[in-house]
Amino acid sequence: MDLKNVASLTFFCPEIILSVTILLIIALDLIAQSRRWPAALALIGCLCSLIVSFDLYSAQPGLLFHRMIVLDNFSIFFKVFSLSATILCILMSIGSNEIDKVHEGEYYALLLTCTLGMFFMASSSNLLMAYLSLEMVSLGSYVLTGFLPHSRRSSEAALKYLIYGGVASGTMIYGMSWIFGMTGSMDYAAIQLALSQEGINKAALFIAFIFILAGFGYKIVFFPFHMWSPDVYQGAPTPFTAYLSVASNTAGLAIMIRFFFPGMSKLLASGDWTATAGVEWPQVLLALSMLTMTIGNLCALNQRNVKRMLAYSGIAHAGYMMMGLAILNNEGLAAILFYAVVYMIMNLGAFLVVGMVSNVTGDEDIDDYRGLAWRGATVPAICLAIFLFSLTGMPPFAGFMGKFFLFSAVVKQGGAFAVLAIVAALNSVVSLYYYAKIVKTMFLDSPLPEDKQVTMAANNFTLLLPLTFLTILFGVYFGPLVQYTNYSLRFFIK
Amino acid sequence: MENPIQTDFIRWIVFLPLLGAIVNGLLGAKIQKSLGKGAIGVIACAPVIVAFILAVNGFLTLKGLPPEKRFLIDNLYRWIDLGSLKVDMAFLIDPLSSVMILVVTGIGGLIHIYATGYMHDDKAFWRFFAYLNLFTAAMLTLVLGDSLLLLFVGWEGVGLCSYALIGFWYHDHANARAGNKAFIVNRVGDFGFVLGMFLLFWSLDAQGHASLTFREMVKWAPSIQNMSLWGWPVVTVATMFLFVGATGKSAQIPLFVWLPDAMAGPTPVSALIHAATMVTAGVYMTARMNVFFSMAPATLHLIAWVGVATAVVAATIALTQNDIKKVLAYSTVSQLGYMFIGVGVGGYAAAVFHLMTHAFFKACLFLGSGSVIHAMHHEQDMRKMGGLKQWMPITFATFFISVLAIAGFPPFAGFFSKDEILWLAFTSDHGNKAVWFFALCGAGMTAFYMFRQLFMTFYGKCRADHHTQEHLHESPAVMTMPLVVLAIGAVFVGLIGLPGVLGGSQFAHWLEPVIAGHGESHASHALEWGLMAVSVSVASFGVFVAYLMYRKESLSPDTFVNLAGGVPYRLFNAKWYLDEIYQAVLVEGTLKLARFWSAFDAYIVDGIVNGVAAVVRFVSWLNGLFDTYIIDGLVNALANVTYWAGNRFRRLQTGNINGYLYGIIIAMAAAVYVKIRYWT
Amino acid sequence: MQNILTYMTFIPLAGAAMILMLPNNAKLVRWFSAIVTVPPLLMAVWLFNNFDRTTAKFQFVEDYHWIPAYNISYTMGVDGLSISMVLLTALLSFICIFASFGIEKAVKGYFALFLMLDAGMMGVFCALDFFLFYVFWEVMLLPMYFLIGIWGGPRREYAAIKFFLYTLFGSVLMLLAILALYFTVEPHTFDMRVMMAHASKYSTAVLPMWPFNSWGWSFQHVIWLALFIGFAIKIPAFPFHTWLPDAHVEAPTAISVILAGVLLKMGTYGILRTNFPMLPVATADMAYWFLGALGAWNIIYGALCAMAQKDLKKLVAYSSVSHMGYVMLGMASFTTQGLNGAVLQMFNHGTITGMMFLLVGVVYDRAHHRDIEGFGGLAAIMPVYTGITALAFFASMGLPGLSGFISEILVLLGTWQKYPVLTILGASGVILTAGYLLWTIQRVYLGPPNEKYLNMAEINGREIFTLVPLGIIVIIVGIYPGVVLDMLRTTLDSINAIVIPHLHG
Amino acid sequence: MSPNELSSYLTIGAILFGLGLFTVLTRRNAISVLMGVELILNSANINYVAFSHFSSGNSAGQIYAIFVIMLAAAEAAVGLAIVLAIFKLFHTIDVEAAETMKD
Repeated sequence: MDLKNVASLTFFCPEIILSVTILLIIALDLIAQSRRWPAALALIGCLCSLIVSFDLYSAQPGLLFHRMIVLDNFSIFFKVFSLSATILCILMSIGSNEIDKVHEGEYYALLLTCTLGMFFMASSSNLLMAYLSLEMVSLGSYVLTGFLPHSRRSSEAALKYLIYGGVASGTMIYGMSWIFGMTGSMDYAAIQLALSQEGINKAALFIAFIFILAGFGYKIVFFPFHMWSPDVYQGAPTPFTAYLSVASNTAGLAIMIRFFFPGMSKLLASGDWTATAGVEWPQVLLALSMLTMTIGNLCALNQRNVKRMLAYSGIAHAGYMMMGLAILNNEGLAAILFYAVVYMIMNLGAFLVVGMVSNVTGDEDIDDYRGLAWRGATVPAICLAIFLFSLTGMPPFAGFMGKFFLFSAVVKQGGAFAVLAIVAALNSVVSLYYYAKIVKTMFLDSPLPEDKQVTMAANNFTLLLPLTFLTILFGVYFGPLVQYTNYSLRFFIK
Repeated sequence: MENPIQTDFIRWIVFLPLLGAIVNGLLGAKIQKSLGKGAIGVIACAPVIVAFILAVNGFLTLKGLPPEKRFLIDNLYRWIDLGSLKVDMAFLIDPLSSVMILVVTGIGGLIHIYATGYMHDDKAFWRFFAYLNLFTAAMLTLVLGDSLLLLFVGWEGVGLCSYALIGFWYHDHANARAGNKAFIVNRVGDFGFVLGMFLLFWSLDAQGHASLTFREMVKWAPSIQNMSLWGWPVVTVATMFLFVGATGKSAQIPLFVWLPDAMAGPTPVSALIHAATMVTAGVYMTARMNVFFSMAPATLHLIAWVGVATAVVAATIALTQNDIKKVLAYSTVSQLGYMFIGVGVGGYAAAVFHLMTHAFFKACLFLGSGSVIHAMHHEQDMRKMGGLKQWMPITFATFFISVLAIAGFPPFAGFFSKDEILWLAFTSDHGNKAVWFFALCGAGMTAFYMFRQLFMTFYGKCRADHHTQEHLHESPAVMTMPLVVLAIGAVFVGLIGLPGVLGGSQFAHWLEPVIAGHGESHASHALEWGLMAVSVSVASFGVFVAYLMYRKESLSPDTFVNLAGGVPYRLFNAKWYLDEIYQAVLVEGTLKLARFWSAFDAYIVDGIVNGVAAVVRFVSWLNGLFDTYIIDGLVNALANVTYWAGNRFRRLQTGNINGYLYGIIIAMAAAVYVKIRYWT
Repeated sequence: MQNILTYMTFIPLAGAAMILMLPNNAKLVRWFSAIVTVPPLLMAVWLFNNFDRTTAKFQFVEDYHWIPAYNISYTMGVDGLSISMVLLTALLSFICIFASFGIEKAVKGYFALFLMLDAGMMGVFCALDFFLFYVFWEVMLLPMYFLIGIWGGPRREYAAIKFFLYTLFGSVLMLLAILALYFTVEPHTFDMRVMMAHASKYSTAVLPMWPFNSWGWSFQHVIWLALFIGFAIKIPAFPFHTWLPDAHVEAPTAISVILAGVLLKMGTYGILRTNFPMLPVATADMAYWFLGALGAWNIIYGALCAMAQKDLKKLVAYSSVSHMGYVMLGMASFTTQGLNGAVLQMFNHGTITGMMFLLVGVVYDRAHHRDIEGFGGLAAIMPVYTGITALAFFASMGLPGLSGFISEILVLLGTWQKYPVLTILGASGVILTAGYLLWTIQRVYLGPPNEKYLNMAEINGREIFTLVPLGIIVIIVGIYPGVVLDMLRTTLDSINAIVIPHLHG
Repeated sequence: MSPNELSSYLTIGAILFGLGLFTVLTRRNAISVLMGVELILNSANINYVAFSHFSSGNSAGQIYAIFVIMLAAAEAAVGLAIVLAIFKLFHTIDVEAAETMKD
């Protein structure tokens, strides 16, 4: 299936619905200034889009809009994923004090724009589309990061994000221009074909690859392109930080998988992949993945700001997920998808509690968590502990299964990859230290007299408990999710 | 060998005292409160007396059987069944154990009765008898057990009870320490014992005859004759290990140091455990394993010399002691030395015979001393006694008889048994003249210090303070009756083991099914008479010297004290400084080692763990600075270069965000460099 | 009784969930938890009666698909090796609930976590699927962390996180090893029974890379070591033991009992369950140094460290290090006596050390310190207490008639055949053990009564109730060890038979 | 269609890219930094157009360049808005001033 513009629209419904929602919000925002309806509208739009996305599974996979966009299970998975993350983020935003202060119509419109961009990121099959989608998400993100009025941290974060993102994406398109020059094409399939021909300047190709990595790297947040993230995570509004930490970097992984797998490696008849000769991208990613998880974890150890700690932990998790890419097998990719889902659940859960606490204390310092369990927030404390242990990778929580699949994919590859597995395993031990530090502060420390009682709004519980439940559920009954991720791992390549 | 005869009464010999121990141990406090101490005494003594009757029954049953069938067994159940290791919970009466149980229950029973009088004023009366009964049960297990492992059970059990009884008056730390010392020193011996047991078991196993049952082990002993370990014959190594066990339990050099301290316990305990029964367990064990020991001449040689050394060293120490019980304690060590001389020269029967006679007279001596101590209000220093015979005639008489027995004057028991050992040392294949000579010297010293004790305690003027003198009295009948019985034994029991010239030993003959044909010698009668005369005259000489010093007081002890600059005296009096050496080297050494390793654990091992954590945290701290300072610093340096290149001498301009961007550039450059340098 | 093992595992878990719903009434919660531990205990008794002692096969097996895509299944079952541990777990959990009645802080949380811990422990011993095993193994950590961290002593946070990090370090290595094993067998499976049957598939060819080629190590050896480190931390084997003294000292009494009584056993259990039958070649090669020599060193090292301790609980903790050394030593012997003795020692150590920790708890509850030098003469003040203590201490010392004797003598006997020198070292530990325990008795219980504690209350009925069952077991096993050995023998002999052909010389 | 011509365009592109990087790295005025980003984007544009003209034979590169120009404008808009906010809060647009968050 290789469709022209108009014919493509049939398979473009989720995007169309989102676009309409965005426009509606903007338009209505001009007319009616109210507090609640933009969120509701955004929610409805996302839900509709979600339902329609599932409908696409019945469609035949193919390329849309003159091979700009690919429709396959992989892209549908990311549509569903991004929408789920967005929905959870909207629900979080509703309960957040920070978002109350901002102009809600714009906030939700921009949020949905980012989501729309992520749709394209996961389904682009063309360098141009890749760049456009990346920028679409980035531009929205810059604005949303700096969205808190009168917050120095927020504006500062936005500026850093903007400059960093600008340079990174500029570097990326510069690299892309070389790819284009060498292959004469923007289309992934054509690039792959051209690269496997003789006469390609491998050194130039490698340099181009490194340049492109900068753009992806800053989106996924891996070393050495991670430096913006702690500042941005700390400065951005918490619900958006949560969104950024799960949706944005996973979308980055999606675009990277698209680029490297159908674009820069070949699918063998056996179902395994082999990297295009001359560009040692698996080795580079291998090294980066180890460095990323190590540096992320090490930096997180001494953090006293919980959001910043979670930012570094997010870097480490990006490192874990990159393992799945670097080992170049389908188990690894499936593990990434699985990990992305459970990471979304547990990380959003963690940010949700962080948001709840900062609603009361106005800050995210670890001291604000002192004896949290004993000052009226026992259930959120337990939930946060579960999320954190899940992030560590302890059974019976979902995070364990995520790590389990990643590790098993690595171990299956065997040989020198054992080193990668050991590094990753030791990293999860290190990560326990800082996660447990929060748990320790919440449970083992006694609250001081000046610590405020933390009471939670009921609507927060309606989000918190399901997330906790899912974290446990996917830890003990993950079969369907595994099946779903395996099912989603079908690329349309032509 | 025929199968032993199955019976089911032997178990009760063990169980009855055990029952007494359990009843008194769990309910004793209540019984004592409600029914009085008499009830406790009955509960404690009755099982032992009944056990004695059963033991006699066993003895008579054996006697009614032809010698080769003299094995009664009582098999309760299979205790351990693992692979080739099959051990039954089974009790065995054969000629050897029949002698032992008669001694244990007989003398033990008398001591129980005696103790009801001796301990009458103690509040923890019930506890004492619970321990004492438990001890009896353990000792009976030791001698009745039909396998080496069961023997070891009793072996450890008596050690435990000995510990408990030495530290019976635990309010005083010294007593508790003495108990500890006894236990731990014994553990050192046990360590050797188990290794010997393992070695024998696996050697037999290698020959396909794995067993720990005595009868089986003895049967297959020849099969391991030619095996070797570490360049030694297996039997030699194994018997050496076993002998290490014996040195612990039977207080031989180098492990005898605990026994004198063990006198901290109540005197009946000293009599029962530290004279008559437990300390002789080592002798019993070697006799039990005599087949193996006989296969290991090197071990026997060692045993003989250790025995001699112990006999002489302990005797020299005994010469100088003033504590009435300490003298007896060292005398016990010395006498145990004689028993091991007997073993060492291959005279197992003689050793067991001496064990038995010694049980009588030494128990009598201890109980006599207990009677004295009782009368003297727990005064034990002989220098504060004297002339006691006028107040305590029965005690004196029995004590005197026992002293004659231990000094080796015919026709008292000690004469026959000790002389048998000396005779064997002189004549047997394993013996030699040097051993005999030193043993003879020891015998002379024995006579001296025993009479010294007798004179200091019962003769002369009473040196006790006025108050004590007023209350001096003969002990009650419950205490003197056992003394009389034991004294009678000390007189006559020797007659069952007459020397060859007088018709040969009934006793050795009785033991023959177990200890067959060892230690016999075929020297002339004239030599035998001659040696008897020598030993009696040496003993007489010892008595004469003691008489001169402590009765007539015409010869001052100081003559000897100052001999050779007083060095020997000080050496003897300080127990050859062995306690001090052990304390300094072994105890302190172990403690130092413990403290060292503990510190090692706390600082090094744990330090490494914490160190790893610290390093990780340090690295992370560095990393935290990484973003702020390192990258920045690097960046600043790089910026300098950039500026210099652009001829722009300005102040450094890089801010944080610029630094981040440098990260990108550096990383990409590095990747490209690596690629070009290493991959192509 | 179908699915009895599942019931034993999940009844406590269900109980934990129900406790959270109970009203906040301490008394109610305590008794409810006590009642929850009764059914598993009764089932354990039932298992004991119905266990077939003549076969080495797994019994009461439950096998359900869990994640078919990865061949992960929910498989439970017991054999002679695990049954003793299951019994021990059920018993100690029951007892420790009563030992925890003194807990005042956050009672609901404590008992809920305790029951979760109970479920995790039971699961570890019943699981036959390696994945399931790992899940239970890790599940135990969380409640343990909180139980030490919230209800522990002054340095509880340090102890809890140390315990947690240590164990996690071991278990991630174990996870990697499990995965490596999983991918080696075709079709991939986590079923331990299949893995054991495929033991020969695990390569024994020397790995070509440094440093393994210089050591002659194969895939089996590397995996063996990875698993071993995971288990050795739990045992705890030198030098991975340093979490233990801290954890014990800080943990509340009942948790110390569980820690020493059950958790430590998991290390040796795991080695016997996985290393031995799955990696027999490596086991044969590595046993001498990693089990035998290390075990002997553990015995002596633990005993010496115990001797130098000033804290009563720390002393008992180090005595655990020493006693677990016997288990390792026995395992290394590959004789039926040594192996059976080792597992019997696991059981005995659980009961004896359990008693010892309970006893330390008794005196700590009254004096609020555990300084050995700070007592003295307790025998006169608390005679019953001292009597029970003596029983426990003497059992720990290995005195005959008590259970410790049988296992120690079996271990040493079994080891002698293979390693006389190690046996001599191990047996010398017996002397040291007597040394530090007697010295402790002397300092704490004997001597003139301490004026400060003249009015100290005698041990009460509840405390006696927690101690007596253990004491009875200690005596019964000492007199009739067959009660445990009969269950072990067949299984252990079959495990041993897997390794023996690979032993050299 | 001589390759020399192509390479001269590429050289210009590379120089421009270097200048852009140099600018973002050394300037501390936020506006200047943003201009550096624009330079980087435009260096890519030159490449695209040159490649499109000389080697690919289709107009994809030129289209790409147009999109980049458009996005550069959008980015500039967003960037200037943020810089404005920074100026309001910090009263300076020096990027070094905005350093309240670090480890």
